[in-house]
Amino acid sequence: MSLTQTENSLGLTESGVETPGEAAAEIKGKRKKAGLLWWFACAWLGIIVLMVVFADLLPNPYDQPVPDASAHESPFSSWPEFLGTDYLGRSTLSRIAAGARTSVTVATIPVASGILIGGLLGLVSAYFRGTTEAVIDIFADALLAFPPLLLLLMMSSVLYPPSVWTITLGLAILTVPGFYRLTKANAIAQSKREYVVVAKAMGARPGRIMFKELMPNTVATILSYAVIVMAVMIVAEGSLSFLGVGVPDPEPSWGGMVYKEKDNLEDYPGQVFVPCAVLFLTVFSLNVIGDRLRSKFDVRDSNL
Amino acid sequence: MTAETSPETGEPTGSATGTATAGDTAVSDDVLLSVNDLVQRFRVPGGVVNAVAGVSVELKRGRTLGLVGESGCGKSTLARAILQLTTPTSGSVVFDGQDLTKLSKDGLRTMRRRIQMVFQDPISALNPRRKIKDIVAEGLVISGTPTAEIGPRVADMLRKVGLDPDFVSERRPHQFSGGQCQRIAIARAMVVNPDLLICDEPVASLDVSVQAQVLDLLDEMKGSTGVSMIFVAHDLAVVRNISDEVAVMYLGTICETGDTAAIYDSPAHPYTRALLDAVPAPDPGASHSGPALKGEIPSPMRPPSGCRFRTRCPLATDRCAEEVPQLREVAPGHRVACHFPLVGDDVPKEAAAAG
Amino acid sequence: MWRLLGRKVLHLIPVLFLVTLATTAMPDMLKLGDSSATPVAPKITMDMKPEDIKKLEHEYGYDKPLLERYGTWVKDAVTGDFGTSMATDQPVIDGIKERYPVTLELALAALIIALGVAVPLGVWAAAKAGRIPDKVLGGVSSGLLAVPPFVSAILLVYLFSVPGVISPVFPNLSTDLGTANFIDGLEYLWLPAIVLALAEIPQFQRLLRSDMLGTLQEDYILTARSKGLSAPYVLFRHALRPSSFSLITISGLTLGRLIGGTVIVEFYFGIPGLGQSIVNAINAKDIPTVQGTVVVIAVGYVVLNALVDIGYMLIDPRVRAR
Amino acid sequence: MDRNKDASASDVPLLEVEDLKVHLNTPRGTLKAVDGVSFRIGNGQTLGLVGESGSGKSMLVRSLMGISPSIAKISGSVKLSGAELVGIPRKQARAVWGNRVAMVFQDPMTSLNPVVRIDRQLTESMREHLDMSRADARTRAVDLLKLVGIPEPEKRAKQYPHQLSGGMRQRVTIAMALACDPDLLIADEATTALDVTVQRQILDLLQEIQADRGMGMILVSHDLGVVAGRTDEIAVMYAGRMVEHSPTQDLFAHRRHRYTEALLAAVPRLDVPKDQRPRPIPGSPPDLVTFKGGCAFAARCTAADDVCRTERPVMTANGNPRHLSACHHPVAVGGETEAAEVEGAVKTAEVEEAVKAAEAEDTEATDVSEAPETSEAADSTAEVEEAEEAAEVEEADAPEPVETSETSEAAEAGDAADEADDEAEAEAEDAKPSLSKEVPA
Repeated sequence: MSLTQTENSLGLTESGVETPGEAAAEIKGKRKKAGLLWWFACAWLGIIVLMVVFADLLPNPYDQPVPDASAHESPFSSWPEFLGTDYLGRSTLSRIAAGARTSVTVATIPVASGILIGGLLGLVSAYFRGTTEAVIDIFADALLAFPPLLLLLMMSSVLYPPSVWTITLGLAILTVPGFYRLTKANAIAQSKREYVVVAKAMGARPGRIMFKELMPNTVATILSYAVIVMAVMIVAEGSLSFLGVGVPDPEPSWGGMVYKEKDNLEDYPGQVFVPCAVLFLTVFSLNVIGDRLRSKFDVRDSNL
Repeated sequence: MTAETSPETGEPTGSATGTATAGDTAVSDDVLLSVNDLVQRFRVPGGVVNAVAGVSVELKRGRTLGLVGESGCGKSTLARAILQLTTPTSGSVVFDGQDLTKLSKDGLRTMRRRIQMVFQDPISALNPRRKIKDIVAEGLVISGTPTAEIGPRVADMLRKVGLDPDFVSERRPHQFSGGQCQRIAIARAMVVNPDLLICDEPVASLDVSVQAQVLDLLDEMKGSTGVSMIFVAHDLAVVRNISDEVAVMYLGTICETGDTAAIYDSPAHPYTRALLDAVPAPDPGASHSGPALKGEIPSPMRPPSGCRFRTRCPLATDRCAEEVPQLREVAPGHRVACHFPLVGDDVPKEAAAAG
Repeated sequence: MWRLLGRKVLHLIPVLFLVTLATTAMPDMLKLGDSSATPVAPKITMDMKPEDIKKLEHEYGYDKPLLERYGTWVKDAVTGDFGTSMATDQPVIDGIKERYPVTLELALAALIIALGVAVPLGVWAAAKAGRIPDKVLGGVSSGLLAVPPFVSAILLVYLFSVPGVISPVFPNLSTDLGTANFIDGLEYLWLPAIVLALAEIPQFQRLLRSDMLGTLQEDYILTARSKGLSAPYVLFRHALRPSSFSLITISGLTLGRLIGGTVIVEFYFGIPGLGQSIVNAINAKDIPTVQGTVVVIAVGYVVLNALVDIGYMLIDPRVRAR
Repeated sequence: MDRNKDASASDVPLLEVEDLKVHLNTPRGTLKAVDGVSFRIGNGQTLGLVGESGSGKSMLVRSLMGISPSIAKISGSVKLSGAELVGIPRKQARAVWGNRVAMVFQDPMTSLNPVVRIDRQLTESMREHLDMSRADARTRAVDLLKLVGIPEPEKRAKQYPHQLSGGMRQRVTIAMALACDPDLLIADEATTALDVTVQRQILDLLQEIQADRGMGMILVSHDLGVVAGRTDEIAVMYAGRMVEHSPTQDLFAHRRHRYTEALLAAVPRLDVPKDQRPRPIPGSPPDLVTFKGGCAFAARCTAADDVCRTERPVMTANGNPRHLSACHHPVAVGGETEAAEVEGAVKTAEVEEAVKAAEAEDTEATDVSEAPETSEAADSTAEVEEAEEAAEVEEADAPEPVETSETSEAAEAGDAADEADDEAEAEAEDAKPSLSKEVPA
């Protein structure tokens, strides 16, 4: 999954087509039992959470016990460096765990702010339509006019010096138009339904309609997409760091680890593939969970 | 464009007759709603739709008006325009002495409490994620009713529409059948004690057996609360029992209006006649009494010149193409917009022969 | 339909304005983060005093207010002048002209591969929905979806034992985009193109599958089946076309995104395309190059989006009629 | 066109359905959508199939056309001119569908492929079944359009469905069904989605064509009025079973089953005095998954007793051998019409009382116990409908979530519908059928 997929996985392409989830694989009422994959995904995310919480118990990820060039150590040769050490002799396990913190930061903060800002603007835009909508649309479209990675690159060139926080800020800006369009599309679909017309006809104020009528039916969809966007955010940070313009070196980041070791692929493939595998498993787990949530909510809706 | 403007230029004369009758009753207090020369136009890609092209109707307190016509005749648009859900292009909607089209936003909001609406599709009319008690309470909450009062009133109203409040309150709409949902929608509308209830095809999507349940319930409500009603339907048979008066709409204009007996027993407009004939009777012996109406309702973007019905009318003559027929009285309270009404002075046979 | 088209075009203008304005404002944003930062960083030498830097900024016109600079920029950009690179002192437009064809070819090749694989798989999965082929395809596509391009690039390079980083001497693709050049280029681009395609295949496949499933629920499919037509006939003649509109739209958009999204593979495989030049420019703090390249890509993307919309109107008779 | 249609002209009925069952495997259990239905249709005869939504009538006719959902298990026997259709290989069955049996669907707005020109939709079954050349098929298509009363058939043939009004589209679907000169035409609620005036045109057209060609026809409707004057026989279905089956005249004159009686009383009609109001049937149909024994209508029936609740009535002739009904307490056979009317009047009052009582119960006491049942019944109704709608995506695959399509619609609206403001859109819906094309005078 590339960062450039953001739009698709949000279902926010021009024609507003949603990328299907596993949703399609389930018939109404005949819900799939939570399968092995689902439990696996939950378990893996549990491990990530554990890493985030207990990262401090592992060796210091900044320590360079053997400060020379031949510092590499293969996996499984010692404890607690059982994932080996990198070119500076730093414990890979520690760096993976500390990198998990980075990943969780860049996954949650932008998504939360995207939901908040984008969702609110979406509701406003869907309720008022007209000029309000047109103006917000122009800003959203302008942001979406940049291929996402390009926008991030552009921002990372001006948000200086690069750090976890500048990247988080960049990603946050990136998520807003996505959530905006999703919320808007969802709310507009509802505002044509008669219960919204009824509320208007009863003299309900805009705030009441937006938050009591439109929002409850949008939240579930938004949240299930949010899980998938988190995966996209993690990949985005990884990609930036892989390009060497993301989280700068002493700070641990999965993508950065791959970037630093990619030239040693022949000799120390483990140092490249371990962070790759961790990234893959995390993204995969989030996708599995997101797809399932999405299909669940979709099914609920279609039963109405 | 000439086709569009000619009925409109002709309209003021039509409303003149309208105001003449309105003039008599405006003095008396019992007129609840009077719609005067209402025009509702929409811009759509490719032109302008005259969905409602100059309609005047009047509703007395405690009475029920049936509004009937084929789909696309503008009856639903008229209902929504009365509620100010769309902004009428011109004309006025006077409700209890106040012109709704001239009210401020806040004034309108207060006024809306007194007019409630019931829609065709009960399932889409109820928010799927809210509990029944919250749905029914909505109008009370909006109008600022004290919280302590809301619960009992909601329960009371649910009981009145034939649902057990203990059972339904905590549930959500998808757990109920269409007929039950429509009862909930009626409860929501009636809980605020409105003066006017607008029902937009409330039974069209229900099974016959359930239709009668809902019709009975509405009738009961009318009896117990004295609410006035506008009942929109495409089927003349449905409104017959519930309406005191009926207005038949065709292509954005009213072609016939009168009390129910007059409309059903002696329809004056050929369109009303055709609508009556088209209702299939559950009786193998009954044959249709007239020829089937040809064609379908024309585009409201390009209505025919003169009488809008002339393209499908078996009695149409050259005069119908040139002159817009005005609503005129053929019997006390029975008005029709036709050059050759089926009752009254003109003899339709001649016209038929001429055509 | 023409009204719709008019609105699209009208909508384009403010969007393009914001996009270009935002890129022009890059030097100003630079100062927001760190007031000592300067857009002329590549030109600064150790012995420069703050006054010298100010002078340099004045020379490049960075001391003027934003709107004035924007005016100048637009005037120049219209004539194809995107300024000169701080790092190489070459006109920015020359670099873009040289690199655009490479990126375009890479993106096109990736799109063709992705569609070629995804369309049959999507139809197959929809036809066999719920059965084993569908489940297997679903599993594979979920897995693929979780592999970022930089991971798949590394993996493929490792698996095929291709030397760590390929830095071939590229044929000059910029002279013209003839077929001969396209095929020459493929010799170097097939692996990167596959990497890019891998990321798109699962999305295309899932999209087509679900659209097909949606279409298969339609009444007109029942009608077609009630005519006693064969299953493949119904699938391809009745279901595929109405199901493919969103896929067509998305592939158009994907092309636009790929042009801006080839950064990673260009960087990793050392392909002299636009993406690589942006990364280099960022590392060299060469603002004019970043600015010019980003604008070209973004404008291209916006215009392509509009074209896709128009295309959509042309292929769907329902939209065409409006 | 050299199929030997006369072979069946003798004693063999056109369609003979024996103990047909359509059972759906739902997660809650087996849903008996159609549970043992038998009937016959003679050549050139019209059968009216009447019932509420969820009664299984649509499922029944769809199983005849091979378009029941794949979770459906069909058993029993369906013979077309003596040839068995149930259980034969799909390839053989396809030669029948669309060829010897054809169907007109309910909603002309959705039953035509929006992106395929009308002529191709018309010609494809001729090319498939009759092996006609493209040119011949096209000529015939234009003839068919003319036959069903479409003006300018040449021009219309080249258009897309959305360029036609609702009534015109339904005419096109009729033309499509007639393409291969079928022996049996099934009209599944073919006029429900249309305006009354247009409904009458379409019904007249169907009747005319049926008489002209001597086809057999099944007219499926929920409206007794629609089938009253246009059928030879009527079959009333309730909860997956046939409850009454009789020659049309006889059914209306001497209805036996309490459900038929109630259904007839519920129809709002113009041919009776105004004070004779339609009477509702209290409650709702049973849940077809959990329903066990007894008469399915017992819970809503005013004449029900313990026998009705425990013993399932079977179809029996009572007086007239061609008039079958399945009721333990049939409506008394009124000898003369006058007597029947008097009795009817008395009965009316009685039933009204009973209904009121039942309603009162409904509102007060029983609702606690009854409501869960009804809501489940609603569920099962929804299931049936859903299943009816489900196309055969093999292995019961997912109906596209409603929300998806709506979201995309909305998003499309967000883009495309910038064109018209909100209100205009809402209105456009009202005016859509007529917007497409002016109707010739």
